[in-house]
Amino acid sequence: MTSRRLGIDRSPGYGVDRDAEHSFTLDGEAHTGLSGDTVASAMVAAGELPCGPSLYLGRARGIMGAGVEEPNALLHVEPRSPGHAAESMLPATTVELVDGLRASWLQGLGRLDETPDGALYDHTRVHTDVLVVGAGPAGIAAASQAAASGARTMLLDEQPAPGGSLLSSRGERIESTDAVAWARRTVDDARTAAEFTYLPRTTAVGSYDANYVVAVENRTDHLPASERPGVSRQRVWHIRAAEVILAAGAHERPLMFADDDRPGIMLAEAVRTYLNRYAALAGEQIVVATTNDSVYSLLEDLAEAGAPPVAVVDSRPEATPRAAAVLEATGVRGIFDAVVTGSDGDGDAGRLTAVTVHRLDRDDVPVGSVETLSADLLAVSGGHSPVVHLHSQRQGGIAWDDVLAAFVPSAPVARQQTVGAMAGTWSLSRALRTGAEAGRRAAEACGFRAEGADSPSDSPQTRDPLADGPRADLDYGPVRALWLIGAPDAQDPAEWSTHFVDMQRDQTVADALRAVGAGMRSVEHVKRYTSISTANDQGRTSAVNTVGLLATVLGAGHPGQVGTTTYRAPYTPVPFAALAGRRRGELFEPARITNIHSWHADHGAVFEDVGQWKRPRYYPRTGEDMETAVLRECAAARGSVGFQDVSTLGKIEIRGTDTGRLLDRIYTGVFSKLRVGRGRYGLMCTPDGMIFDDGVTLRIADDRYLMTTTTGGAATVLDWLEEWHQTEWPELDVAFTSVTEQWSTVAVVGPKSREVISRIAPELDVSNEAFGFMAFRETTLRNGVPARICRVSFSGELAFEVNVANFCGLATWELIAEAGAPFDITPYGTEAMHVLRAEKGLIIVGQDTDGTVTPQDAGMGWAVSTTEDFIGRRSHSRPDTARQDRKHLVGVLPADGRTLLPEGAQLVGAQTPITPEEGPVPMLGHVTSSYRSAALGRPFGLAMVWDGRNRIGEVVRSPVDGRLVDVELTSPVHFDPEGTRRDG
Amino acid sequence: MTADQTTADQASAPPADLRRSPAAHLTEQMRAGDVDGPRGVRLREIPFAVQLGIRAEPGAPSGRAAAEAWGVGLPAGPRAGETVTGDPEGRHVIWISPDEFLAVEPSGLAGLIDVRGIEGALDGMPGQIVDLSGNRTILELTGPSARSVLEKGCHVDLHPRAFPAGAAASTLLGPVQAIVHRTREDVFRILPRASFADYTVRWLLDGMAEFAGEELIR
Amino acid sequence: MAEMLPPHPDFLWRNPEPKSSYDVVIVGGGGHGLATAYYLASRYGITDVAVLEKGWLAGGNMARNTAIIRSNYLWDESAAIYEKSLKLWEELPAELDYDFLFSQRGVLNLAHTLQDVRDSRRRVGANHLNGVDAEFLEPLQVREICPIISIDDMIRYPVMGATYQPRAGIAKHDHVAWALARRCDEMGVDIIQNCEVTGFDKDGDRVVGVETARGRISTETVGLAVAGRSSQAAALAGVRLPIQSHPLQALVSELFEPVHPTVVMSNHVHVYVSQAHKGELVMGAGVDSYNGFGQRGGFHVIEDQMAAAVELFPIFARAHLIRTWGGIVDTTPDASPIISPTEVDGLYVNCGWGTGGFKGTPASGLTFAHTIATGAPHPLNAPFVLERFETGHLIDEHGAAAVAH
Amino acid sequence: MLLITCPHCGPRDEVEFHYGGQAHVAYPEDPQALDDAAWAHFLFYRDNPAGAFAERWQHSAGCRKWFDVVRDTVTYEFLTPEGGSR
Repeated sequence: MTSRRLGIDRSPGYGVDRDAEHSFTLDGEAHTGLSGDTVASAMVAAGELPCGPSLYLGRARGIMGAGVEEPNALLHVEPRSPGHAAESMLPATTVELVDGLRASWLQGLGRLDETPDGALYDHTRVHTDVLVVGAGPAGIAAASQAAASGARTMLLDEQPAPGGSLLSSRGERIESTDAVAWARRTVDDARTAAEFTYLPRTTAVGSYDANYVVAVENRTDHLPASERPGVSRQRVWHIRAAEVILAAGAHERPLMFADDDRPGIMLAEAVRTYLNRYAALAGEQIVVATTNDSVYSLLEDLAEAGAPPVAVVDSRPEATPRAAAVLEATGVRGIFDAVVTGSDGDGDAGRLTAVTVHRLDRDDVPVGSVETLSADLLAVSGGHSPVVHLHSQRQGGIAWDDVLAAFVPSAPVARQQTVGAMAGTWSLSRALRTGAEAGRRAAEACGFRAEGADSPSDSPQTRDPLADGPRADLDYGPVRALWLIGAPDAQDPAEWSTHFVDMQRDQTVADALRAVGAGMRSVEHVKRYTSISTANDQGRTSAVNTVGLLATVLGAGHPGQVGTTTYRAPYTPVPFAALAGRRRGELFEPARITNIHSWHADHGAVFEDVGQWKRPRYYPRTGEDMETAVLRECAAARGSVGFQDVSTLGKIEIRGTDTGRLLDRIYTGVFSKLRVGRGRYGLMCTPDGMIFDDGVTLRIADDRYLMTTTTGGAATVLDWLEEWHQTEWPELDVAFTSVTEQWSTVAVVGPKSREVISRIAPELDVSNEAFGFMAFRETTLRNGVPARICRVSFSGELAFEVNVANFCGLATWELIAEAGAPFDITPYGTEAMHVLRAEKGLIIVGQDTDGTVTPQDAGMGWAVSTTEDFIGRRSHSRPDTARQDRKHLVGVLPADGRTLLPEGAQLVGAQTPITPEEGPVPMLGHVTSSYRSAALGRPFGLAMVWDGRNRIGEVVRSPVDGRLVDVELTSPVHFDPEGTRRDG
Repeated sequence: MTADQTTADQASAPPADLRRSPAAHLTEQMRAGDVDGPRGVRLREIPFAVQLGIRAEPGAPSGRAAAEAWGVGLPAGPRAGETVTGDPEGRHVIWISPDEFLAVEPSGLAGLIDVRGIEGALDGMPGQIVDLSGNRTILELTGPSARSVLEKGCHVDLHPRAFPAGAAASTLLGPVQAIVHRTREDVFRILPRASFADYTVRWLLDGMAEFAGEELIR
Repeated sequence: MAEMLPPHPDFLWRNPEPKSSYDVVIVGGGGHGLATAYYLASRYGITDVAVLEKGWLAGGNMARNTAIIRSNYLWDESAAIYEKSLKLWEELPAELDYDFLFSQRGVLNLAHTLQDVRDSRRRVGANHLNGVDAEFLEPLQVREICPIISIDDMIRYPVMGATYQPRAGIAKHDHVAWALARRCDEMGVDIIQNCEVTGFDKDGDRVVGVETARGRISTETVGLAVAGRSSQAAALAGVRLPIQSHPLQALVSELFEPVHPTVVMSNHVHVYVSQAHKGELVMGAGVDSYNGFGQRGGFHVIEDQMAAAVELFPIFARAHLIRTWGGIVDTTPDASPIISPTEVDGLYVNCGWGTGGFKGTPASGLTFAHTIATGAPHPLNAPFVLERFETGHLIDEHGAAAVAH
Repeated sequence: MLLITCPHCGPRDEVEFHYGGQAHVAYPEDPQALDDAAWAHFLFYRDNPAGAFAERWQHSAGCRKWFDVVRDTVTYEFLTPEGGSR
């Protein structure tokens, strides 16, 4: 195909570097383009408009737009740098050409690459005084004013260079210079201001409460492939702006007529963009069809490029002054009161060869004889739709402006302004003026005064377009919108099955009418019935056209009475990976580690996630599986001595004269009477009466307690204390400080633990008489480290907890390991800890309880005060909660002495037939904890069972791996029920 | 002897060679991640700073007593434009809430500070002074690109107009709660809790990596 | 070439003017309101029914959900009603003669921690005994069902297993509503859109009529099924409900060739995802924290679930988010619905389905219709009446660590 | 991402806060004196207006203080942006 690339004499080619050629392949065929091209513009320049066929109907389609509005030309793009994944689906009009690019056309369905995406993505969070979205003339004028005032100003634009619509123009002049040069210069000047940031290739995709705007910047895809360590490919900007100015422009609407989807039918503004920005002539025999004056600039440009159109088909009854002047100057034939009603094409690609033209009667019905015009390109303009997305996402009002034939912003968003084409201002001079005013106003609102702005700007916000007097400044002239263009051979729009409304979804006027015929009146229903406007082009070319045709069909006065569907973020598609940002792999979420972590890792620990913490689960020796390792660890703790890193337990220091009183309300038990120097176990309930945390609290001094919480509950409990204190009982003298991480804590457990402690704490009298159960002591360890040692036990064994300053944790652990070596001291993990406590019938909150368990249910009525009004107490006397036959914590023993019941296994009565196919099988409860026990020599468990305490001794059954296992219900305390081991 | 009387020496210094700071295992990576030059940024840990948590209201006797014991007044708070008092290289106090402060001495002179004595300053008064020297560590991010690195996840506005040298805030850095303290124009201290230090260092190093290469021209 | 979805019927419903009185007025033209009217007409022979919708039919949560259907709930009461719902789903396409793309492609609920595994096994065991199909899968089995899921041990929260309900799946939500509406319309039910209820007329403790934007309608029986407006609508009758309304967001990608054969939900990392019939990935996460009626939430919630999605499904890295939206979910203290008589005679409420209302649509409609027709709850919704909040007999689905949605 | 003005720290992003639901719901003076219905109403029944709503937030990642605001639950606009400290 011959090149349609024009020389400098015929096109300014603002966006391309004619001296820098890139090679690329499309569907395996080699092509070339210029630096600055998109894949689409390179193909237009190559004279090849067809792209992949349509999604469902397989119709030939071509490039129709020049930007994010493109519905047809969708690409799969191979990785642009090593280690990247392929692009699933991108509009060819947005893919910047780089040398060596490989791409293929898609048929509406994307293709996900299984290769892991090694590209980097990141996020940034910034604050600004003024944010301007869109670097077209209005946006540049606004940003330049704001930046000059000293206000922190950001200017975002999706294109590689500033200028917006100016990049598509030709011969436009601003301040006596070429408009594109003006745009560059103005932005460059602003960039000399310290507080100005211009972000090209950055699309504002979402606008949220309090001027929080999310934008996506493409950082490297336009660069040659290269290793760029640490450099993100795309960056998501989170911008909090005091003032926002939206200058997002407008999109052109196509016309809907029979066979309106052929390759060669293109938006007029796109034709102009390819011509002036990319120096690419999209066709040679060009017909222009319009409802407004915007196309007359294209006519001029085409004429100047030496390619004047064959004709312009204009729906309006007669030439406007602008149209008349251009037609006269260019000699192009104008056909007024007329419309393109159909198209012809040929070849496999179906490229346009001709269009048919009819006159219109007063009711927009095509009449009279047909005229056929040969054409390889039809440039269409059905009007313009302001890009109101970001405004609308903030619930900013929009209204139909019948003069502009467009939905425009009608009600402002607080601290936001809309300017330029987005506000329905087609006129360049007015866009520049209103843009500059908006910039000044925004800066002033932030306390900055622009130089040369002698008086504060007046503060008109978004104007009411319907109340806006004479519209002499409208560059696009009057519009004769056409929503239903008759087909030559079918009177009934319900049969117009080649009038495509949504190209990407292959939906036509006939489809939309079918929805109406089915009873649908709401545009939301029609959208859902047809799927119009739901594709990745977000209905940019179809949404308003659908509203227009519905308004016509339903006899609504104008499209505003039908209304639009809701505009939803994102404005343009955003890759999942960009939104994930750096939250992948080890940065996905913090892994909290203790001071002793490295020792655990070095000693082969297998870790368990507990909340965000990494806790050793067990320490397998060579050849050991988990079961063997855990049995060994448990045996060590019961037979000699074991030690565990329990630094993750939550710890809260509480001080104040009312601490006891507060704790009496927070815990179900009484803590105000706890002796100084002692600790006590406590349960916390929600107001609903259910257990939500537990732990031992020490009384360090009269007015000072140290509370411990579960590992997962630490933050919640601190918040809980603060909430009750701050919001309910501020009169209490208490203060809380989290000291979870101030301390490293090591549990030393087992009959030999006293000897180990005596070796590491030589100054301490560790005898049972001097240092009883639930007591604690301050001392200095043998290595000089100060420590607090407590006698608490979560295993029934003689046990100590050694607390030292966090950063001495590892040294202390190693000291204990050394001191315990003669006793073969054994590190153990959470799994062994769980076994040891379960043997003693001690619960793990969150495992044996599930938010529906009261202290009484758990058999812990002993921990519940009968006098204090603790939180949750009232709930315990509700009818259902007070029942005596609720689920109770019991022990379970598989009768065969061998079967390990799965945790979570259900229990049913011994006589209950297991016939779920005949209806629900009544369940008695479930196994909450289950382990093999070295001490018991058999598997055992804990369970929550209806009326369990009154069933002890009963044998029930549990379905395990397809068979039924007899299970004896027992006391939850399986081991040493007399508590003989606690004191060694 | 009651526990009250034995309330510990735990805050006095343990033997130095037995201490291991929360980010010590990443020292090499931090060194390797340093970037010099006009886009430079460096990360190091300031280990073992003395840190005391103070719960007291500045205007109340307990607040005055705490300030006197520490030797630095309590900051009045963000509303008054004062979030740090004292010398960031010596004793200073960071505002956390109207009745919560973090007293810091970064030089690691733990042995020279009578932590126990300071803790006792509130005897007979409400409030709380707690040794928190192990609770958080201090990471110091320095250089012209330090702010950009932090902006990859910090929720407060780090522009000098909003957050000048001498300002501090409790906030989120990525998913991590941390105190951010700007001691000089391009020096930020980040105080995550000890267990988050490993993640925070990795997060910062990852954010610093791009500055070692050439700047992307926009 | 992609295959188009089956075409819709040529005719769906009339757009009648409201009559001056009806035997039963259902307030709310969403899925639950339509299902209630459908079962009132088809099972209880009550056809003099108006369904009043303040906006467009099925335009609330019915238009905004991720269309997941499953019944693998923990508690007996929940399993019973949701399993009934699933059985009704299995009948409805034929019964309604409308292919609303009910696809029993299975649902995986992932376990990422040991406690997740315990909870999963507990739920599977209970499901078996309750006659609900369910199994626990080890990670390798998870990957057999869904090959694109990462079971890499090195990710932050590796997949430790999953529950799998093969009969679970998805349906096309809008089409379900239209299928119900068409049948309702055929049976004589008046579906009246753009008809907001502005008040209730009471005679003592009895309801005798509703005031609407299109005039007063006499009726002695009113069923409220207005998710997202439950508190406000009930308040018009002087009834206070234990409901808090939150934004819930969802999103879709562009269309892709099929890659994801089932539905995957992960409560731990907060994401759930399926690939709908046309080819788009449909995803959701948890609710926004605050009370909100704005049908929108915070973008950080979307970003969080994107991070989770890419971690679990590396292949999604270069999928694109193309549309996000929000609904309003009415949550209850125990994360279970309320289908109940109220203190006002003749006024019934159906609300509080939280994030899980879509799957409950048929059983909700059936039991609510029963309650309205007979004045007393159906055995399936008897546990779900308002009294439970006084007795303490909650059906605490979050306490049970069951999976939301 | 709401922008919430902490009365102590100033405006901060929503993710730094923890939501606390309806404000001004006092814990009953004497819970034991309430009947089951009254207790149930304290436990489970809260206002849920579409519009102005007095609610609680805690600046959990900052000063950890609870405070009350009035926010419009439809527009999400804070009607008492300065908040009232408790």
